[in-house]
Amino acid sequence: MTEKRGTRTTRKRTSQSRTSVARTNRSHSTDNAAPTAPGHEAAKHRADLLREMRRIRRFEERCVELYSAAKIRGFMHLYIGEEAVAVGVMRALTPDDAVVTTYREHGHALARGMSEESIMAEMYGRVTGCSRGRGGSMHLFDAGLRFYGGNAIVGGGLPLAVGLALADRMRGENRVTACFFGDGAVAEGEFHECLNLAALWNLPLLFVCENNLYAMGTALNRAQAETDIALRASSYGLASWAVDGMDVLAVEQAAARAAEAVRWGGGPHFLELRTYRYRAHSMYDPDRYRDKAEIERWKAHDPIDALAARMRAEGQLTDDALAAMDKQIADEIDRAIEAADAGAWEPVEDLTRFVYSAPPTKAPTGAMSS
Amino acid sequence: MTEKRGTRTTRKRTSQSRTSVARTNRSHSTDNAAPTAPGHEAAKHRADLLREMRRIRRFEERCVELYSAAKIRGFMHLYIGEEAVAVGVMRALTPDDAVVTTYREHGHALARGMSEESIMAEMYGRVTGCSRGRGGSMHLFDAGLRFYGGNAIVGGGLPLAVGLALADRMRGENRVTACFFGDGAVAEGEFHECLNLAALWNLPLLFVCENNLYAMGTALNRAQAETDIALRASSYGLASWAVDGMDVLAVEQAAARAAEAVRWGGGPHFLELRTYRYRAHSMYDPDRYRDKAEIERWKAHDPIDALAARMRAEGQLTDDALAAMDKQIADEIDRAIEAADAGAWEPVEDLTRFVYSAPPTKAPTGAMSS
Amino acid sequence: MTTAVKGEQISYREAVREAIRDAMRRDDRVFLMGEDVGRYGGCFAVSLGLLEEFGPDRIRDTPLSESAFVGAGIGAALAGMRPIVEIMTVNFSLLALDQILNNAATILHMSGGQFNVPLVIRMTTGAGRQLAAQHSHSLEGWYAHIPGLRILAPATLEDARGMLWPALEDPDPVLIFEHGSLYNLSGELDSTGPVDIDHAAVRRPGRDVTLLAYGGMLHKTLAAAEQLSEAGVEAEVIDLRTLRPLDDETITGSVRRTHRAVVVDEAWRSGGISAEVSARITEQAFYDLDAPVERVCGAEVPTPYAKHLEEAALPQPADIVAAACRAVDSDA
Amino acid sequence: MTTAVKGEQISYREAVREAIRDAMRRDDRVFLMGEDVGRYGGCFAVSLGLLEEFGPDRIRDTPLSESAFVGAGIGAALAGMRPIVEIMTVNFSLLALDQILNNAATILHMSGGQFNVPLVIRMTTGAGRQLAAQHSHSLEGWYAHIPGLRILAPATLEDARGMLWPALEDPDPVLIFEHGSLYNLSGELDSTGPVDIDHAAVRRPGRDVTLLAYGGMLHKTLAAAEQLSEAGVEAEVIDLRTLRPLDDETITGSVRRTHRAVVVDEAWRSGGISAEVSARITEQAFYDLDAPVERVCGAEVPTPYAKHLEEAALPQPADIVAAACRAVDSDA
Ligand SMILES: Cc1ncc(C[n+]2csc(CCOP(=O)(O)OP(=O)(O)O)c2C)c(N)n1
Ligand SMILES: Cc1ncc(C[n+]2csc(CCOP(=O)(O)OP(=O)(O)O)c2C)c(N)n1
Ligand SMILES: [Mg+2]
Ligand SMILES: [Mg+2]
Repeated sequence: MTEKRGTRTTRKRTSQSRTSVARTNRSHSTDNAAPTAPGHEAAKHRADLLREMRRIRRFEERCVELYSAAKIRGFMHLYIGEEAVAVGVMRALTPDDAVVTTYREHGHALARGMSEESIMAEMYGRVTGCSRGRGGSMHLFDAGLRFYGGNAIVGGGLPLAVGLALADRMRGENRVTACFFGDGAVAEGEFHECLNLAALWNLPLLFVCENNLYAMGTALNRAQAETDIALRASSYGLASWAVDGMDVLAVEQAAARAAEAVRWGGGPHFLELRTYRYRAHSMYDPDRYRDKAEIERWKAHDPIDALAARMRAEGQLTDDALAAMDKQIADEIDRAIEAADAGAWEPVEDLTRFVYSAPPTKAPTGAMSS
Repeated sequence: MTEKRGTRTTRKRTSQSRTSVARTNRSHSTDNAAPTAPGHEAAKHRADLLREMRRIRRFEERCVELYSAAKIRGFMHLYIGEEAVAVGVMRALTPDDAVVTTYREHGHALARGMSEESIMAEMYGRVTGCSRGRGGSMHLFDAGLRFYGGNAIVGGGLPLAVGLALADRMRGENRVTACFFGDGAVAEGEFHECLNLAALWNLPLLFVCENNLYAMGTALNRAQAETDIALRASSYGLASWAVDGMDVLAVEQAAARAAEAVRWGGGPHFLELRTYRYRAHSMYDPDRYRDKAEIERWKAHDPIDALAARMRAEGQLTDDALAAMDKQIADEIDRAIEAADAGAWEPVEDLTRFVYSAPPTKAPTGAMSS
Repeated sequence: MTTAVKGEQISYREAVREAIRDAMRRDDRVFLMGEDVGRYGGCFAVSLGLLEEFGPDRIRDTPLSESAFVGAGIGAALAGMRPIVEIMTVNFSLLALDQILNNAATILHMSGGQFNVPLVIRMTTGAGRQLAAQHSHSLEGWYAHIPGLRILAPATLEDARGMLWPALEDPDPVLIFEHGSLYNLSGELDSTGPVDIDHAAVRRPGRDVTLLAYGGMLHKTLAAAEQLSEAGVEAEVIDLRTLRPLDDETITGSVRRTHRAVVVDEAWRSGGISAEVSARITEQAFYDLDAPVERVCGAEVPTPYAKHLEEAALPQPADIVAAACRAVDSDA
Repeated sequence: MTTAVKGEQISYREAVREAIRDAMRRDDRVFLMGEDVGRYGGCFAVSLGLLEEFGPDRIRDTPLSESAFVGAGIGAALAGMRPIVEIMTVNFSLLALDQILNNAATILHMSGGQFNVPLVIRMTTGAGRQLAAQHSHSLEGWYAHIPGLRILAPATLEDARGMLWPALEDPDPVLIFEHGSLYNLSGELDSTGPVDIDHAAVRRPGRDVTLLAYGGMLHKTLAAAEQLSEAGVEAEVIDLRTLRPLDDETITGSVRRTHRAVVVDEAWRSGGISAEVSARITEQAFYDLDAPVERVCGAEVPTPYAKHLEEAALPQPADIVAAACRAVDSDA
């Protein structure tokens, strides 16, 4: 329960590390990215990563169709293009660790191990959904997986993550809380307050900033005077790196190192994952604020294609294996959709259930008509 | 009305500058601090600074007595020990510039040129007070001097200052907005949001952080993971220095340089003034959280004594001159107290005056009893 | 000078846009500031095209820093500008509430009348689009609690078009709440001129019961009034329009005639503005009432995502009809 | 286990401190976190001495970061701790309101019942000490609007001592509002045990009129009742105690007997919790009322510093007496 700050690592980013991770320097080798496992195991490991990313992508592609078919409603934010981040980071976590995230969290939920069924049913608004239909796309929760939800207030999840980590710190648990948020959140006051608190209290917290260069239609350089987010984060006195978020192996490696440091008393760590969303901000967004060519440039570095190409080059992936993988994914998703379609609705009488843990002793709404 | 960020100076603090201003290095010469004015004029200039600081100190010493006599009530926060900051910074401003400050603002108000009468009457709650008795010690305002008030929400003044500076920027006015706040405010989210906005929009804003090492009873190193505030500020992409806040000439020089840069398009500048409050946080504070020896150590570097000693050493101050100065100050304050005591009260019927600029077309409180 | 012509088909969204455009053309102290008002064209496309006309200085995109940019609006207003600050939705306005309450609403009085804050803040409010618990609040009642503010809730095209200018002319801070479900409302604009922002409006005259609503609820209430009419009950529908200061005369005047009142509010019932309206009616027209004032409000639950649950959580015309019938039947 | 003994003289401040101490000793998941709770001893000296007993981990000083440390309390509660978060005063709580509304109050429902938030937040509220406009708010009515929260307002020594433990046992977030003028209240403690946090309490029985108050206003209301008694009017005084959920039965039960009600609230009148209490009484006991429900509230003005103005802005016993007399006299 004591807080020794002496153990805190202080690997601040230097201008050296700043350029070494720049997107232009993509040839930088990440062969040592996977937990060192030679031959067959390394191949299997990569296949797992590939499968996870393809599953997330395919799941969301189906979500788009289902949104058009009005099966899914409300706000829906797609992760397409950013899959390497969720997949790479989640690999670094154990089941005991905690996750806090945003409204753009399908990928995180899937990569954390939530079932396609529970997520799809949630987006269908069914009682069989992970949040009994109350949350929808933006509010996926799973207590069993310590998945503390999608939060739809930008920056709103960070204080929760500080508190989860604080509880672990006070109890002496060697657990990590991973907190995902976007580049847009960096401008919010809560970002500042939380980075300081985490560093001041040396909390076991992994900040995961998904820098996809836009907050809705606002480009990072029109939101931040200093656009190097990892550098900014380091000014709070915590360890911070920028990582190529389009390279799942690089993400995995960085996350594994950071998570282990966090777990064993190294204090909070900050990862800036440089990535890109291919789709509009949400299904409501006409995407008028950026160049189509820019999107294409990023697609050329697609994390899924990149990994697949590398595996092929190294003889770790065949067309057949890929087809089989995709078939299996398609089947899983089909089953999830079927189950969602068949899912029951929460009875309307249960509307006010879960406003309080127990039925309140007196109905707070209890105006009787005379 | 255009915003060219190219003109922004980017003199960030280096570790070099960090130590050069450290309190231990007090022998550092500040002879060039006063606007270069040889001989007689330099002496007169210093005498003015001395007089201002003594006036502020004496004014507040009388306030303590008046508080004990229950003439002044509510929260009252003393500036004693920090006088060099207000006096030095205000010298850098012109009448057209704007000032935003906190609840600890007697010194700022006096140094800005508000009369002792209007301040004292305000603390007495009289209609003759600057805020007609509605504000008290924490809320001194003066439209004529563009003194936008003491704000009692920590961090709450910063956004106002951003807006005042934005208006000047949009109109192309070469005016400075000086915004005073304490080290405690650095932890608030608004600090972060405002520094970024100011830097992003290249606003003519002078941030003046009065680092007196405590926020109420919380020492800076128990509030901030990184205690070098000026360094933290520089991470937002604005020019930032730490200055010895106990040396009025150093403050004046730094403020003059920063203010001129701000005024002529150099973008926001940040000054951290390292200072100390001798008294408790407020009249309610039993001051249990710090060592009396620490207070004494700081008193040994008293800004008033230091300047006086220097002036004496250089033959610029005699005992007689000092006595005359003090006599004049005492008389002024006596007159202010007398006037406050004689001041009228706002009639109770005018309680709701100024809730709206004009009497609202319908009384918002207009419940009639039947 | 205005581009929208009387009689043309126009949407609520366009009406707000025209109001902004018009104000920006008339007064160069006016500017629009908020998240994604520029390049994106406004979260609800309200400001689409304005960046092209007025440039990035006056159609000013901000980072996600609600407290700072709302406070900056206050500061700019103090300096004599006429900012229109857009907070994307009321849900995020909590992050700026300290600035609104402790600065915008307070400085005039606290400074003894020296500094006024001619600021307009616009924001979207309300539920009904399956946006779930964190994006469906109706918190305008909280703002209506704050002395020093004026609170407007345009429910019609004319008000969407006409409230902004008088709000900008007001020397004190004005908050305008636009219900998210109204942006697609469209029809002919009766007038492009400024409207009165002091009074409630009778949107449908009637004699049997007074239904009081505002914003998004007005249209459900009018629908309920139609249904009631078919059942032989003639409801008078009052659009509150200005939530602070409330127009006691119009409200009480109507209830004095109908002797019954139903307050409709999408917000949670307990402590909502519906309570204030109800309390005032009782205070001012107790002896004229033939039945207790009814309230039809949102269920006291974080708004759920699922459509059937959300619908159950929000006041529906049937609920209004039922309440009106209770009021009428209770004729003892 | 408790250190305060029944019958001893104790102040409200000490009663709160003993409640914290007791809870900290009983349950090691409990900790206190907030600005200056440790080294300083608490802004109002409530937690004086606790740092020495429990150490800096469990009496945890925070930087000035209201949103972060309140949110951290929510997170720690989610993780199974039992945090007591102190927000120095209600005035600063606005900076954390987003966390309280959008997280603490919402996560249980939004997660379909998976995550509850066993958090207690304490804060000082109210005016009366010449602290001026930014330090004198009474905003507990806003919090009482939020489904998912329980809102308590201890006005007596027993409640100051006894409400904390049941609040900590509540699986959901509980906010406790301590009126700043009460800390020096002192007397004998009737009991050191936990108290009921579901019901209002009749603090003075009476038959002619029901006066409803809570927190700092209770004592002014009791004083008014004494004056009324001298004038031959026997007022029943109800201490609301729990502002959410309101105890309709006790409230309505009393009004059914007295036929008249006066709601007393320090907060601004429009949209205050007084409106909710008034509306509910009308809804539930309309036919029992002999007079309209009266409200005695704070003037709708940012609280001024000057003593005479502040006094004029706040409800005083004379105002309560006058309202009660109006209610009694209006016996038509
Ligand atoms: C406090 C707050 N302000 C505004 C919004 C509206 N909003 C939702 S997402 C978003 C952009 C966030 O961008 P970023 O953090 O980069 O995440 P991304 O969507 O790119 O993943 C905005 C402005 C919000 N949800 N919360
Ligand atoms: C938002 C907010 N939180 C808490 C307080 C209570 N408070 C008043 S002054 C203060 C300390 C501020 O310290 P600092 O900024 O260093 O200024 P100083 O008093 O040292 O001049 C605190 C905690 C407040 N006024 N506002
Ligand atoms: Mg982004
Ligand atoms: Mg300080």
